[in-house]
Amino acid sequence: MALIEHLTQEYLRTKKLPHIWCPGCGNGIVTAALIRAIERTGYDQRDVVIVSGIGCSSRAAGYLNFNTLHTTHGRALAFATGLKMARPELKLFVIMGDGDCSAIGGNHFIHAARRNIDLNAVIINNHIYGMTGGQHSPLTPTGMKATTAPRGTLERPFDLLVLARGAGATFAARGIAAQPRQLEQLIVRGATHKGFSVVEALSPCPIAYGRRNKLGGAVEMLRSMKDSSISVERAAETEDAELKDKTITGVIYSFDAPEYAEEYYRSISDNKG
Amino acid sequence: MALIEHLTQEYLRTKKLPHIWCPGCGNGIVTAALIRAIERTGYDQRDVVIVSGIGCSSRAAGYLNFNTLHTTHGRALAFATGLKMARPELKLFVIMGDGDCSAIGGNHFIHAARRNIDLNAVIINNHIYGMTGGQHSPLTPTGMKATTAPRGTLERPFDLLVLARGAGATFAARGIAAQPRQLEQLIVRGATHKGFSVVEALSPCPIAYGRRNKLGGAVEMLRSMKDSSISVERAAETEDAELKDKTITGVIYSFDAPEYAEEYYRSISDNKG
Amino acid sequence: MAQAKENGPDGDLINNRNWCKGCGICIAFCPREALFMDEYGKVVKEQEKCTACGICETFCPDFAIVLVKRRLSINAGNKTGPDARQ
Amino acid sequence: MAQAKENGPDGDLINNRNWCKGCGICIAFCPREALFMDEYGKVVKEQEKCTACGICETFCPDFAIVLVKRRLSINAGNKTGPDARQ
Amino acid sequence: MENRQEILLTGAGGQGLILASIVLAEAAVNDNKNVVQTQSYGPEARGGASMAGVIIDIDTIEYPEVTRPAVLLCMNQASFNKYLPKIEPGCTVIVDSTFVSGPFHKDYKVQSFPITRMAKEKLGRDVVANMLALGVINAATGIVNRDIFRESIFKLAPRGSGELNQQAFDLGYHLYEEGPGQDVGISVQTPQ
Amino acid sequence: MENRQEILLTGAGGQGLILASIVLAEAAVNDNKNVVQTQSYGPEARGGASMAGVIIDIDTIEYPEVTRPAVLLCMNQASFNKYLPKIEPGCTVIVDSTFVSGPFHKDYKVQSFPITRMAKEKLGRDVVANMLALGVINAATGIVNRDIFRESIFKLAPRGSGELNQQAFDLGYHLYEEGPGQDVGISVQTPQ
Amino acid sequence: MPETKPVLMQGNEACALGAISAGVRFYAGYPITPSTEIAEHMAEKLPDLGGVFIQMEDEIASMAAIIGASIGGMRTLTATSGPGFSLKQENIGYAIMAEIPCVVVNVQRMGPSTGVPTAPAQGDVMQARWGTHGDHPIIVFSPASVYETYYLTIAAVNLSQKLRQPVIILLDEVIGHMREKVLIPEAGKLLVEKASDLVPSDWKPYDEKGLTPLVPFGFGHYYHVTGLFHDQYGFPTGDPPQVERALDRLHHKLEKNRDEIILTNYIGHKEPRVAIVTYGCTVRSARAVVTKAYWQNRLPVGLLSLQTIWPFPAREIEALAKQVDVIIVPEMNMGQIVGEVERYARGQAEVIPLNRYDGEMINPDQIYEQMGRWLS
Amino acid sequence: MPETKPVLMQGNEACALGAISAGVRFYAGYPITPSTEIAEHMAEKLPDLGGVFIQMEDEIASMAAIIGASIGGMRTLTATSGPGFSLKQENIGYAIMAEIPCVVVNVQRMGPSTGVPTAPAQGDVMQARWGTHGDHPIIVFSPASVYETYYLTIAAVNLSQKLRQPVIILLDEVIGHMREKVLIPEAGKLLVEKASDLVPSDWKPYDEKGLTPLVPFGFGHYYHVTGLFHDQYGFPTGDPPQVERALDRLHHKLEKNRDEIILTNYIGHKEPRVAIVTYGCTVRSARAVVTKAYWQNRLPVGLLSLQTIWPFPAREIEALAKQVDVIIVPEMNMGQIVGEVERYARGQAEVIPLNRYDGEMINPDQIYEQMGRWLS
Ligand SMILES: Cc1ncc(C[n+]2csc(CCOP(=O)(O)OP(=O)(O)O)c2C)c(N)n1
Ligand SMILES: Cc1ncc(C[n+]2csc(CCOP(=O)(O)OP(=O)(O)O)c2C)c(N)n1
Ligand code: SF4
Ligand code: SF4
Ligand code: SF4
Ligand code: SF4
Ligand code: SF4
Ligand code: SF4
Ligand SMILES: [Mg+2]
Ligand SMILES: [Mg+2]
Repeated sequence: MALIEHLTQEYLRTKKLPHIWCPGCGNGIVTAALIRAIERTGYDQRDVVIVSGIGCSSRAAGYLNFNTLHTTHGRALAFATGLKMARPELKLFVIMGDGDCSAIGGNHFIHAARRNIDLNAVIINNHIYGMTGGQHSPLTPTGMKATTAPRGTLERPFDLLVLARGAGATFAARGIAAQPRQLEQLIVRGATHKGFSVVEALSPCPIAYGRRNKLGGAVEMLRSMKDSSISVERAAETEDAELKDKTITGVIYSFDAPEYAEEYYRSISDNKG
Repeated sequence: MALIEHLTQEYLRTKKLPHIWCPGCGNGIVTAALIRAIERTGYDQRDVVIVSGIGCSSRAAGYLNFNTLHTTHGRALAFATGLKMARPELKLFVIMGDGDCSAIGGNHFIHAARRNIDLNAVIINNHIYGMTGGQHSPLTPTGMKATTAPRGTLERPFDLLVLARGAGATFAARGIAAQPRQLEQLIVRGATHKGFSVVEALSPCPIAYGRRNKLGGAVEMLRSMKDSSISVERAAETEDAELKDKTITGVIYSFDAPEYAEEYYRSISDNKG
Repeated sequence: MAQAKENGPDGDLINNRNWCKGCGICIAFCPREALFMDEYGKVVKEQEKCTACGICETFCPDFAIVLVKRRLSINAGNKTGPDARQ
Repeated sequence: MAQAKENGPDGDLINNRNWCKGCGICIAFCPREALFMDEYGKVVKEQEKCTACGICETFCPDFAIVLVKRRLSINAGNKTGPDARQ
Repeated sequence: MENRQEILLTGAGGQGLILASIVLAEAAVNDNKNVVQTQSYGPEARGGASMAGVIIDIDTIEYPEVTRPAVLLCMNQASFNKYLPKIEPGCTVIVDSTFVSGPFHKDYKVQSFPITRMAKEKLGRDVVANMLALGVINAATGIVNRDIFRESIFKLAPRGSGELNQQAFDLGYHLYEEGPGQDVGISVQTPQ
Repeated sequence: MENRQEILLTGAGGQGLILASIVLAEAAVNDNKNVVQTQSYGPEARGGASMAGVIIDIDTIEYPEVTRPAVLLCMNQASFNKYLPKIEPGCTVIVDSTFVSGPFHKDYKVQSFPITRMAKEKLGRDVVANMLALGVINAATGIVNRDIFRESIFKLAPRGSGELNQQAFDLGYHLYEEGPGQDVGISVQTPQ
Repeated sequence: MPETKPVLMQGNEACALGAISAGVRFYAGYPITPSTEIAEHMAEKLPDLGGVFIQMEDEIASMAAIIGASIGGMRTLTATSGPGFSLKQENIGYAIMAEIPCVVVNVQRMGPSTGVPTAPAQGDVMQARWGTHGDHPIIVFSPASVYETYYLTIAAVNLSQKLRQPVIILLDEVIGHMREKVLIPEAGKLLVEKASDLVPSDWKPYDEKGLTPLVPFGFGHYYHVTGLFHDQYGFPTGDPPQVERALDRLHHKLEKNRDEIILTNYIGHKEPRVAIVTYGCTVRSARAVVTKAYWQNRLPVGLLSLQTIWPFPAREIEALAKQVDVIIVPEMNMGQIVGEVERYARGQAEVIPLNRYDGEMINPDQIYEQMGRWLS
Repeated sequence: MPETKPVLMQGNEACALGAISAGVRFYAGYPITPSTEIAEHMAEKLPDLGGVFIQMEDEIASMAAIIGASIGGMRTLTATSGPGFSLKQENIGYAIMAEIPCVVVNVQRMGPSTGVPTAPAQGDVMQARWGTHGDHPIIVFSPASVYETYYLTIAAVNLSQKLRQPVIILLDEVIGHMREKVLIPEAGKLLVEKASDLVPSDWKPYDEKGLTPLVPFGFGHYYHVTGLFHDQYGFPTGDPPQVERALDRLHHKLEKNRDEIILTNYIGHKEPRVAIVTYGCTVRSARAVVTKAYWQNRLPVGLLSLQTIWPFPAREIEALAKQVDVIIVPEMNMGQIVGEVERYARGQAEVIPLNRYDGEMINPDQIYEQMGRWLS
């Protein structure tokens, strides 16, 4: 048993399980996909760092058996920027919730994108502030209910990947918890991209979001997530009208640009030489 | 003399002049364009509010004879959001420097854009932190020198209007201090646009930017600013290759979307009814 | 830690009952309808139906399901280094 | 406040010498080369050259130049209200 | 402090114990008593430990925390294990035999009822187990006037579920009256 | 405090007074003296009031602010108006007649030199007026060894401008030696 | 105001209702445990009252937004907890400097840092006084019950308006989340008076002569608001005498209104030998002890509870220290207010800290035990 | 270290050079007057030393970045002034909680709020102690000269490393911008030792037994770092005894190293009747007075200057209060440290605040006058 446990769950801090997430919470699905993705990159476990902010999703850091850094709300990317600049050889995955990343953390998000620093951001987007019990986030679709929007929120949401693009991000992908294999694949692609990469993972929060909005339980939420998604490849062949309410998954954009940490170290060795 | 003074400089707090800006600083040119623009909107002076952050440019608020609110560094749009929601009938112009708006204030900028709240942002972009003596800002072009980038900055700048677009802004224009009439015109268009409007005004800072980068004095800086700009209309008819190092001026995009304050007040009166 | 080890056609499926929260996701997404909930709200498997496709593993939000065979092949290397797994 | 009022063909040009910082921008952008710097580093105008085009006004960063005529026409209305102009 | 009565409701997050404590507190208010209701929980939204306390008194209630409960409700095994050692002799302990399987040490007067199972079997909804538990508690202690309690339940229940919740409450009375442990397989020890 | 000598350099932002004070302080250090250099300025990067103080002593310098300057330099009218009333009798006041036009009240020993004008006329660059002023000051007071001062100027001047700055310094000496006010049209009053 | 029948109410709800009763019609906030219910109640209630609820992108923006709305003439409130309170500090300083009324609620949780988000503590007491940079005056209330939360919130709003000064309510998690029976007047729909043009034309926003009401923007007074030191019209100045005057102005307005600001309450023996000084939920434990010790056993003990903790009730402590042998200061922290008590006791009485900082309330037994030592 | 010939150096530069001498190779910051020169020196020097200079998007990010870099094993520093210091507070609390070494410089300017950016003040003394939420320990140095700035920065870096505790340097604008002649050892290229794999395998990041060095990420110790209360492995806990133990741990490490942390300096009469207690640039004015009064006139006066202001030198003040009649506490604020002096004087000596808060230094005459009153 010990052998099997070791081999299968080497990257989990098994003594910390079961985790604190609610039954059916998508955080675990995304976290599992992240583990498989890291495994597939072949990175040395010692070099892998998980940085996270504050939120249900950010608790993932505590369960992952790497160097793990659970920071303050919204600031994960700023901590990660410091660490990456200090130790460019480390591989940083930055887990954030939608609120953590795009509300309080919005500034660090756009600046990480602008610098194109080699951090792998994985945003678990459950469209809500889960940990504090269901307030609307900047990614809550207009009209949806939340404890602080009892009549439905009037705010327009960000499209996170469009925002990232506007800020200069060079890689962005969207996956869904209902397609864990594809998600894993997208995280691998983000990780191997040089520069700042953004993987948005849509994830069900049956407790703080699903229930209030009568979206059913975790299974229903996953099913409808799957039904309303379409891959970027298939979307390219589909009429715009049909795409209206669809979530497009896959690599949304990817291109090359100078990576900040590398540029920095190159510049200082140039100076010296 | 009194009559003439009154008529001509009604919108200036003449007793506060001369202002603190350096000789040749573009802030005064942009501020003058703003005054003319406000005049042209026909707004009642009482309804006009100038909100600003902290920086050389933000000192404009102190010279303008309206309701003026000089806030904390980077937070002008957040103050303005509160004020606009409290008093939607007021007309708010929010003056920010490039650092104020896009460095420390980046988060409020993207959220104001997302909400599409009816604020008129006027960003005086001198590509530098002027007030603190010339550190690079997120809008300093790569390679340019600053006191904190003595060998030239390695960072990639934002394109402020692309960032705004990514965040959901519905109106954006770019003008230059070297074309004050066009700038005035763009501010008028921004002001009459319903929703969040962004007018980026490129402006020379001969002291903290020009000198260190050997760009000449104010006159040279204005001249080269003019030479390297092209209007959006003309740009449409020009080859991409030629546009490479050009600054495109004019209204870059403009479209309609629900405005937040209006939506809010409509929704609460709906509730009541 | 109580673990139920069951044999399927292509590999073992370890279902950690202590971690399972009974959300039912694996049951819903198993293409073979090989899984069901027992009286304690924990998942069990009907062995003969399982094709070891691994879908349940990827879907379980609680790390409660692990397909042994697949992982064995991946983790063939010999990893060392201090391991403060807590 | 010392103000030099000069007459041009199409309107008065008020040059507030106390505010002028001698940056030279107006001189450089005047299409008629009608402006020049005096020995005190302040701008003065050669009247006959000026067409009252107003460019200098829009370019002056120090609010030191005002074309009277244009403004008079715009500000025809009778504005009231407390005015704490400081 | 003689009139002070403390009730501690414990179990897992999601079992509705906090709501139950609020309903109990509301009922006490409506019954013209002073009341303080408190709760404590961990970072989990669901599944973690959940604990709620209600203090009812005719006098002013100063210290708001439960220290010497007159009634302890345990709706799951973890809470049973945790809180049983903390109570003092004389405390009425009510456990949900659906989830709690002992050990029932004879020093404690433990009364076991299949609370959640009955809610599910008899009313088709295990979510009303919390109201059923309140029925058992009030039957056992008579802290609040039964009718006032029923009204308070109706008032606080989510729209449309008032009657169902009242039924659950009544079922609690019924269970209590049938006597503890009668329909469960495990032995109940009520030391003298 | 007998050895303490305080020099106050005042004028407009952008006239290079702070740099001048640093050069003076550096020269004093190289001349083996203790020194403290301070400055104060408003929010303006240019054009506002600028003030720099240098204190030179053989002993330890405790209080770092200038209170009783031995030398006051005024490079513009505003600073002349502001600081003249604050000084004590016996202070050497040096003004740049290019920008300062009095009034030269007889209670103060004011010496006026066309500092900026000479820098422009003789050296073609008004930016070196500050070094020229240092030359005048050092000629008037002999605070620092002249050669050491010249070296310090070379060291601190922006690359390629060392010699020009030294020339300005020397021109200051020259001006001082020619006597105050000789080549300016305005009257200079040097009360006894 | 007519009293309604008794209701069961949570502390956080009482805060929200108190604010509404006092005319607050603008709430901007960012959720954080254990304060979130205040926002949620506001989100529920304000729209129907024609008020504004807005959830901002973070706590910094929330603080900025309420200041902006206050300048627009609304009565405003925001609520947060430790981490958010730290973030708000810069803009709290702005409101103090610019004299903009507003109320900031900090429902304290166990810190430092993320700490234990659901556990109670009284660890932000000194931060509430000194959290923003520079010398600044502050008013801080600390309610001991759901009802006190209600009326101190009303007091906070009104004081804030009167003094043009931000007021902070330091709520304990225990009080914020506790439900109690309270008698609360029906939320009267107080109309916020909109300022009019009828302000005297010589009105100056920071009149040298003393406090003037804030005239909202939009009424033709084109004054300037800034966080820089400013003159009586609001325009920046760095002139030393003006700077000093401006800072004195900020502090004097609190000193002059000391009696209205400083609320304390003494119960117990007339000539106590041992006194307890405490605040917030710890008052509850202390009251349990003192009621028993004094009312039942006639022991020479007393309790001074502080509803206002800043400005610190220095005179009250000085007077108390002269009367008693010992002052016990129970706090759910490592000792914060005890420092002030020691300072103002000036060696006249022994000052004994009684601290608990494990995320649990101090219970009556702990206080009783400590008190007992000094009575025997 | 070999001494070089005397140089003229600015306080802010001395801070940057001190940091570099102490092995700081990572600077993240955001410009603000009057601290900016520190960043500018770092931007100039660090790249050539293989170090990292990064200008972040704001002060919050700057603080976060140095913490991240510290976890990567670098010695780090950031510098700011009041408004930025307020913004950094949340993350300063994080570094305290997670025990991450780093040095934060606050070059104080006149506040509150934007205040007078170019004017000196000592208004952030209490904020430096209490600015972040929750109970927390802190170390704060206050240099009185350019040379002290240099060596206290070195001390700060080393103490911070040893105690895994953020250290704050409260620099006065006067000191930061002043240039003085100093004798400074040549900046030795201290190599930062990279931690290796050779850490004992039973290493725990927050060992119950006491301090352990921080092992940077990347060496196979898969520990967890969090701002939540945590056990000795760094994993979250809300268990009351563990919470208490964790908070005690944070405070005890400072108490145990008190002698190394608390730096004070006394000059003057052996049996003084009047003592001055002060810190930062005000020491300079006081020293001018005391040197004259004692060395020249043999008056019974003394000066206790505090290089360390937090943890407060309580014992030193207690001892002093027993000796003297009067303690004068000059400060460039409305009275901050004077409160602590009063507290620890315990009524044994009269404590007289001497405050100036108009953006100018307290001058020797002011102190002399006050002192004179108590000597006659
Ligand atoms: C500075 C600060 N503000 C607020 C909070 C409270 N808080 C904790 S998590 C969270 C939001 C969580 O939402 P999200 O980031 O979407 O993560 P989720 O829980 O949904 O995974 C908030 C507001 C905090 N911890 N710190
Ligand atoms: C919180 C805070 N951080 C930093 C500063 C210092 N500061 C004042 S203005 C400024 C930047 C100015 O640059 P920009 O916004 O581009 O305006 P400009 O002066 O160039 O017009 C900075 C960093 C401050 N006042 N407050
Ligand atoms: S509240 Fe939502 S996001 Fe948080 S653990 Fe529960 S289901 Fe997951
Ligand atoms: S520093 Fe630059 S931006 Fe600031 S006033 Fe001078 S020229 Fe203008
Ligand atoms: S491995 Fe595939 S077939 Fe087998 S139980 Fe899991 S999902 Fe069903
Ligand atoms: S998906 Fe996992 S947690 Fe859910 S029922 Fe299946 S095994 Fe249990
Ligand atoms: S108005 Fe036109 S022509 Fe006349 S001076 Fe000005 S720029 Fe020249
Ligand atoms: S542009 Fe204005 S400030 Fe510049 S020289 Fe002309 S009048 Fe003077
Ligand atoms: Mg979320
Ligand atoms: Mg700028």
